Amino acid sequence: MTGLDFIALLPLLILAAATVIVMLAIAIHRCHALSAALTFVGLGASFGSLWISACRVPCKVTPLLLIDRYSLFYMGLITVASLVVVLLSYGYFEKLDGDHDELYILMLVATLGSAVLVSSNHFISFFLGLELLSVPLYGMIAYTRRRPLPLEAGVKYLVLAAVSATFMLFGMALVYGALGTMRFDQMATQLVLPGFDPWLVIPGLTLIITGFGFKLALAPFHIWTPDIYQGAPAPVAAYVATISKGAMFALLLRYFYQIEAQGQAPVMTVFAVIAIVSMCAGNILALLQDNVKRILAYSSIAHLGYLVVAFQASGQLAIIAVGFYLVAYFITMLGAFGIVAVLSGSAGDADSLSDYRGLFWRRPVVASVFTLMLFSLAGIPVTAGFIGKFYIVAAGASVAMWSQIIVLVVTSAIGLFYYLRIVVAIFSDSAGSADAGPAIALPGSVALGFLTAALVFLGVYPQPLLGLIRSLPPG
Amino acid sequence: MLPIREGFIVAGILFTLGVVGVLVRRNLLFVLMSIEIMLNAAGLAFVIAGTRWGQPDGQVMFLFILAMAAAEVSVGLGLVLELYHQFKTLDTDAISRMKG
Amino acid sequence: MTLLLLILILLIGGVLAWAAARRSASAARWIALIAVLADFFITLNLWISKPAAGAGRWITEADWAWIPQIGVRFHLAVDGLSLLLLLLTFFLGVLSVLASWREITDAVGFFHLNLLWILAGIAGVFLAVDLFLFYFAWELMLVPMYFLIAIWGHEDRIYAAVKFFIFTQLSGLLMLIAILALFFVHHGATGVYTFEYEELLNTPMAPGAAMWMMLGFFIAFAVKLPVIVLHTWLPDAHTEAPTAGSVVLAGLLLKTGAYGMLRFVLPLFPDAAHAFAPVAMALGVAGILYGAFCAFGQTDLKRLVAYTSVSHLGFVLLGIFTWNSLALQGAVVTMICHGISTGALFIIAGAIQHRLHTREMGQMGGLWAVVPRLSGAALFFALASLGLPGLGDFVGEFLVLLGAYKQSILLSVLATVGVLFATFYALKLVQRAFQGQNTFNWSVPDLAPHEGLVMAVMIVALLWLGLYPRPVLTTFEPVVAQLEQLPAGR
Amino acid sequence: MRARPWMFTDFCREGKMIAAFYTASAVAIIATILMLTRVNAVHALLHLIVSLLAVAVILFDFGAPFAAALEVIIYAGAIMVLFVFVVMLLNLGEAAARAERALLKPSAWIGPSILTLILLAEFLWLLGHGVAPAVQVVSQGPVEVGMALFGPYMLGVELASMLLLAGLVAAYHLGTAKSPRSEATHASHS
Amino acid sequence: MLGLLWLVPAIPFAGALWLAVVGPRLRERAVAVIGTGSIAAATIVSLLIGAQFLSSPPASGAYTQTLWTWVGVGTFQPGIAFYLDALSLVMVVVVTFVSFLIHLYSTEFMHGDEGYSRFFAYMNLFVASMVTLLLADNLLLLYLGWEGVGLCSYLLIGFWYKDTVNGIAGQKAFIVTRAGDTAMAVGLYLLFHNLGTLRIQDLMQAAHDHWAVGSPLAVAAGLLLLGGAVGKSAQLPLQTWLPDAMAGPTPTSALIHAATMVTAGVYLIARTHVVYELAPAAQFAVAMVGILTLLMAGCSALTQWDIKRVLAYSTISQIGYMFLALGVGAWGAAIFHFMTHAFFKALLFLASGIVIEALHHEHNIFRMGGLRKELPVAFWTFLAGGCALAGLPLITAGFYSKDLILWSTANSPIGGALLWVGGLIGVLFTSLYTFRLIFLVFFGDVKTPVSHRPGMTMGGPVMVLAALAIIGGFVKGSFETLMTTALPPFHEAGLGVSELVSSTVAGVAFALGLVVAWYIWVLHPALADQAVEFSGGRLLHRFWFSDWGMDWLYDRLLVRPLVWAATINKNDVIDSIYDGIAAVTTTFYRAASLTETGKLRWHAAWIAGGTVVTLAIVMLL
Repeated sequence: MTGLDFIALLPLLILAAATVIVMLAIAIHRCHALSAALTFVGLGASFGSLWISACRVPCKVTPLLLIDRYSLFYMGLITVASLVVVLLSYGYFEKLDGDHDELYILMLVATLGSAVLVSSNHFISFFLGLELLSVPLYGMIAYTRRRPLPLEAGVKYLVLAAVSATFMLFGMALVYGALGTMRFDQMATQLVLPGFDPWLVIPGLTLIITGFGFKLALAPFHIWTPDIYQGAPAPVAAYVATISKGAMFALLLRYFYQIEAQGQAPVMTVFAVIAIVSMCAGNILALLQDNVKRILAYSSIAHLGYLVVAFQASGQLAIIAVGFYLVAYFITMLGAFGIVAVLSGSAGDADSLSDYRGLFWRRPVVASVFTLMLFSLAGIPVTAGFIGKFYIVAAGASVAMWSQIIVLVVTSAIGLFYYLRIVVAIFSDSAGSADAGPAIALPGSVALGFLTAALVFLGVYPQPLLGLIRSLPPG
Repeated sequence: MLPIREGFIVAGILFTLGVVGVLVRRNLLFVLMSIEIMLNAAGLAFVIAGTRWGQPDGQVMFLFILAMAAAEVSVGLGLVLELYHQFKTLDTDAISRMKG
Repeated sequence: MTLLLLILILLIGGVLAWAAARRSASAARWIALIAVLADFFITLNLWISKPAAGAGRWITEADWAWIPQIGVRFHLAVDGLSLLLLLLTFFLGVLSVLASWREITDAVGFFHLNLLWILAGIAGVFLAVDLFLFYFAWELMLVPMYFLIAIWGHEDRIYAAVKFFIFTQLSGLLMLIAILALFFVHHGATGVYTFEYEELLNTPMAPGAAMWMMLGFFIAFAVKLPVIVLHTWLPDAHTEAPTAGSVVLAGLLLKTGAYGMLRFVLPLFPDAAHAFAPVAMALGVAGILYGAFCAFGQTDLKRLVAYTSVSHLGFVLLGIFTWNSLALQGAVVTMICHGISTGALFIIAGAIQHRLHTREMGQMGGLWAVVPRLSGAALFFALASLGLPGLGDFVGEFLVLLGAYKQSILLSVLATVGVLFATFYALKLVQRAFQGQNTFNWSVPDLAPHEGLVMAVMIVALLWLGLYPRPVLTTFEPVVAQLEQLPAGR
Repeated sequence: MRARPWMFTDFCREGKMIAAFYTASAVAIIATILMLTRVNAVHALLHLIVSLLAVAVILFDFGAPFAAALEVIIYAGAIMVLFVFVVMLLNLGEAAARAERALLKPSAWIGPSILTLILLAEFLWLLGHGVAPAVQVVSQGPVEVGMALFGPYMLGVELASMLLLAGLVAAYHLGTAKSPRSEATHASHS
Repeated sequence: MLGLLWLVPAIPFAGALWLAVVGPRLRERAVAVIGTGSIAAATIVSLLIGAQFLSSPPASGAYTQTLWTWVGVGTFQPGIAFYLDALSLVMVVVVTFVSFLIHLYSTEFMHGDEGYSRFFAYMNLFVASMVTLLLADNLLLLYLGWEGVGLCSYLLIGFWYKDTVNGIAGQKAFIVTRAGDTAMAVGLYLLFHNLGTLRIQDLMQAAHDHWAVGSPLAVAAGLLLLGGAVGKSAQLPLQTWLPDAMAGPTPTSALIHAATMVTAGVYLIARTHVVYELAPAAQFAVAMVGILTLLMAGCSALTQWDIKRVLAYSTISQIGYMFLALGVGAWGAAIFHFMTHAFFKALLFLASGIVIEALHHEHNIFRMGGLRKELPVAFWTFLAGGCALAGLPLITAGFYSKDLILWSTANSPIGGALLWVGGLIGVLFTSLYTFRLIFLVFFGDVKTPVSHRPGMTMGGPVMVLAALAIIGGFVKGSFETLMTTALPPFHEAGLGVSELVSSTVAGVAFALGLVVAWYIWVLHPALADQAVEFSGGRLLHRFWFSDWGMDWLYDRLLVRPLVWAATINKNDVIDSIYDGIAAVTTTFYRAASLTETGKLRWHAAWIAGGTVVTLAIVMLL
């Protein structure tokens, strides 16, 4: 571990340091604002350090991690998302009583886990990253333990995450057994050796896909999603919906590009089936829902289905499409859950549709932000979602995957229906319930403001971000 | 000469037994125990793979799996306590309120 | 530069109107009116001082780089076709603002924001010459119209608004696939990533692929220009929309479909379109007959007028795919005159609903004695819609039928029978609503001065188009020449 | 690999080692099955410990003495003790056993067992048809594992520590019966 | 002076516009002055032009005046242009003069009606459209005038809109005429497509050059134009609308449904005579339409009890004569009969208007009687008109024009004995129903007292028309020479029946009709009822009364099924497709939401199941 490695690892080190500092602060004096501020500073520092380590990349840090522009980009994305979640959760938990400081430790560890995931190049770092992400999530989801729903969600997530992690481990064991190496790059060379008998590799890969499938809430493994998103507190749900999925997808993209999985026909058919089923399941399940959190859960399943469509299109365009779509998806999901968090009071989360009836006439700004987020989910212009969906279809069209694109188009039309149901509720003339609800805390409004600005800017002028993503070398 | 294939088969059987345990038992404790079995089976598979290639990596992975199992069980049992405290039962089906 | 100005004035005007509404509703209305009037006069002087159109395809254009990575440029341009439709857009825009002067009372600012942003979207569609920008404007146009229907609409406006949105959005996505397919085929052939209309024009492509891409575009425009089977969103949307919404919907949104066919379907895929022409023409005629037949069966006034649009746009579709100079000129004249006459009928229907609070013709009757000037205007526009010679619609329809006769005698005869069907619903409208006994003894005020002005302007416009349509025809001349040169054109 | 003194493990290298493998795996499987079907939590725990010990023997057979030792110490020792501790804490007596019996109707077994049987069948089929090299076992003692752990996988150990820290914090937050400042908000509101 | 030609349509159009916009605010007197004044001006201008045209006819026998090009697309360049030759001159002069008289009449007839200005606006618009139709240089402008008059007839029939029956009658008229116009429109397309132009003179020239005699295109064009003419002139297949059109005010019936509009069809066929000469089959069809219509209408007229419906059927019958003349190639004779018919039919309607006004809107002739002494003006003028209609030999104009037609029918190559005999039977029926009318209305005892005597403005025009009905016939000679400049002369061949013979036979038929009518309706009034009593008679009476059951047939065959189908399809059967799709999606949703049971084991089962499926895919592929 030379000096160069340390600089390359700077962001991760800062995150770990921040965790310890926050823990010490809590030990000394338990104050919600202090721990939130410290976390914010820690994440900010880590984000800042990205530029420092950027001039050292690409650099292989021990066989486990490979820090390069690709992983730094996603680390940056994850840290910014965590910053937003911290702001949202401060506003959200301030309204609740009970001790909230531990949440920030868990969140820092989870962000560290995601950072490790994104830059992993080895099964061990992959597994450790995944667990570093999952274990804190068990705690975060069941955080407001006094209420029954989060507890139930926490139990479910724990059991199912453990089960899927075990499936993945077993898959890894098989792949390791077959290839003799756990490093992604070496695996690639093994796979292309002539006369190589993929004895256990294919089933191993499939089991790993189950692990991915669970974490990304893709079709056959998606049943847990609505319960966890509804049960978990809104900021945590945002965290689960964005950062945990984003990190895993970045890893999926890097891993399957390194081992040229496109060549393995069976694996690709599995992805095709998963994509189609998750697009359909996601959109159809949300059709007549009237719990906003569950609608967002189902729509996130559908959106991951769109991402998998782009993932299957190999080549430069797929990388750009996935990269941009992830950014747009992050902004939109954080925004949507942010609105739910901001509107939730001490009584309970504002998740039933009736809470949003006539919202526009009570709080026009919040309502327009929420409408903008919903339109971005639906892929309407002026929002980043539109450019994202455009790129997804472009990626699909470039390799003529017509059947999946038609399914994408039809299911996104169904998707339109339930987004419009929420918009209709927002703009319906409410029966004069003029109470403006809890005033929005400053950090919450800052977060939402930043998200809306980013959404519209990327929607209208996506060129800078596209240039940045294009420069990331694939895998 | 060590039967690598048979080793994997044993690990596989233990793994599937763990899956049955998770699917059948409604008591959360038993579910956690089944998960332990599955983790153990995975660890075994890793060690066997490591032995096949004569590398210590398998055992390193086994060690990390142990660490993960420990962390996960601690949180799991914490949840079990909280669950029992609130619901007075450990039957997972009884506590599930969310559906649709 | 003026082209960008056109869109900016509307966007900023909308925001100002919303801001001003806090202080006084009428301020919002005046701002909206001034914004649209300004645009109207800019386009008018662009039309009058029309620089030599012969200097190439476009009269004026404005071009900036937008997303150079995939060859997307912010490229606005105007030729004969889009200039005429822009004029119609701003003309009907002014009239719709005037028509909803008294009708809209709650959230006036937000209403005018939406109205102006729809007009901006439509202007964007007519001006955009970069396929990405066109799709951008095409989707953008939807959102304010959705709000207009969903918030200020009538009884089951939600159903109508959602149906309208999904219909157009789904077909828009099909067009997106077609655009991308074309984009990649062009890249395959020339190795250049671009969405530029002129460069994409003559991309070599396999006939099968060309047909699929052409269908992708055609379906999107067929939903907007309601072709017979895809038309069911139209009656609901028009009936439930407020007056201004109905006018903009009927007058302009339907024309974006026809414009799309003339601008994209025909030139981009001439051979495929030529092969598809008979089917499209048959659909057009079916649309004429079925639209008229449904209109005849309606008892709701606005719904009847909505179905007439299906019938009239059937003529436009027939004209476009007949593909000779007569029919094309006829299609454009029909588009413009239909915009005016159906727009007027919707304003009248809105005025009646504003007074009687009902649209059911069964409850009207004998209104001629109560509101003679309104009834007179209604009679005039009903006659225009049934194609009375001397008024604009007749010129358009006659040219289309004359052109269609060259192509296929049977379709042309059937379409002429369609004109006869038009008489049924027009006379039923006049008879049920305005003549007969005043059984419900209505006593409501007649046309207000500003409504009278709107009616007078439209009557004069239709008479002028009916008796002296040459300025419109000469403006559209160069575009027809280009369309006729396409290999398949005859 | 440097030469090292003869060790007791070499003695087992011959045929007896394979017999030990088979018996240990049989014990492990039977213990697991018994564990699944037990109604009383403590009995199940004991069966689980037996199964873990059997797995330790298998590990030993596969030339991973360090892993076997860890299995016995940490897995069977620490984690299972934790389980027993929690079971005792919840004092699940006879009443719980009876309730458990009610939950465990035989019909509940059919669905999942069919599904898992298919999974097993697929797994065996996949394992079956590929060339499986029979390899001369080179036992990897604590020396090699230690060198690997603190050699290339140094970072892994650090991350594992963070993982345990997270587990600790989460367990602390969830486990404490009453946090000092949260008496007021009881579980009243759902 | 010819340059003022455009004023003839322009002044009435301006009058109509002015009355429509400002009219409601003006007093009745001002409206009357503007309404009638504009038509008077038009008449004066047309008379002056006529005089100059006759005194110094332009070289080519025609004068064209182009205002501006209306529609300019490639070779299709129709203009707003007027074409004046002998044919259109006669028609314009007659139309404007008769309109002027009727406007004068209606200033008093419509006195006190609340839609006074609206009435005159419509009447002025009608005259403007009719004159545009007559002077149109190309078929498109003719089509404009054509639809314009159809529109005005709709507006005026449904003038008293308060009573829905009038509205429905107006609708029926407009729809039936437009059905004819559809055929005519297709004819226009055919002509333009094949001959490249719509300008009438060039069209005729091109037809002559390109089409051989009897070419299918010519026949098709002829038949299509005949379809239009039949619709407008209420001939055989499309004549059901004219009797119902009597619901309009009487001056309207006089002007539109007697004198001018209904003869537009005759003008069209006369104007496009070249096409018919090239298509003998089409010309024969015209003749057949003529003969059949005149016989059928004659019979129906016999059974009517409403005074105006009798006159309506008589109009249909007389136009049948004109079609017959056109059919046999006697173009001049048809126009001459048009002129005389315009005079005496307008006279009959106006006189019956006086009678109706006098018996405060009584229409049933069986409840009238003995008005000879009560309304002398009405009686004498009505008698003059009746005799002209029936064809009193040597005195009335009707005799000359009808005799000319009969003679031509006999002597034309296309005609022949059968048509001639049919014509004669027609004359018999005509005099029969005319004198039935006169005897029932003016003879016998007074059934309803007279309440109102017509003033000078109603009496004057009636007397002028009576005079014209008498002396109109004497201009036959010079009229024929004038016509030859515009229309081809009549070619004599065939039967060789001399003029004297056919006129004497017509005279005998007239006298026979008079005597029989006198015998039945004056001597034995009860006889008519007995005739109806025996079984066949009642059926025949009902059959003829309902216009040979055509109305009933159309209603059952076309109107009712269409209305029924439209109401059935009110909410658009195609919409149910999309409701179906929505329902299917909702059922999918219901099925899918069952998978969300919320139970932990169920979730784990899906993960295990998912793995099983993916493994299966990998295994099988």
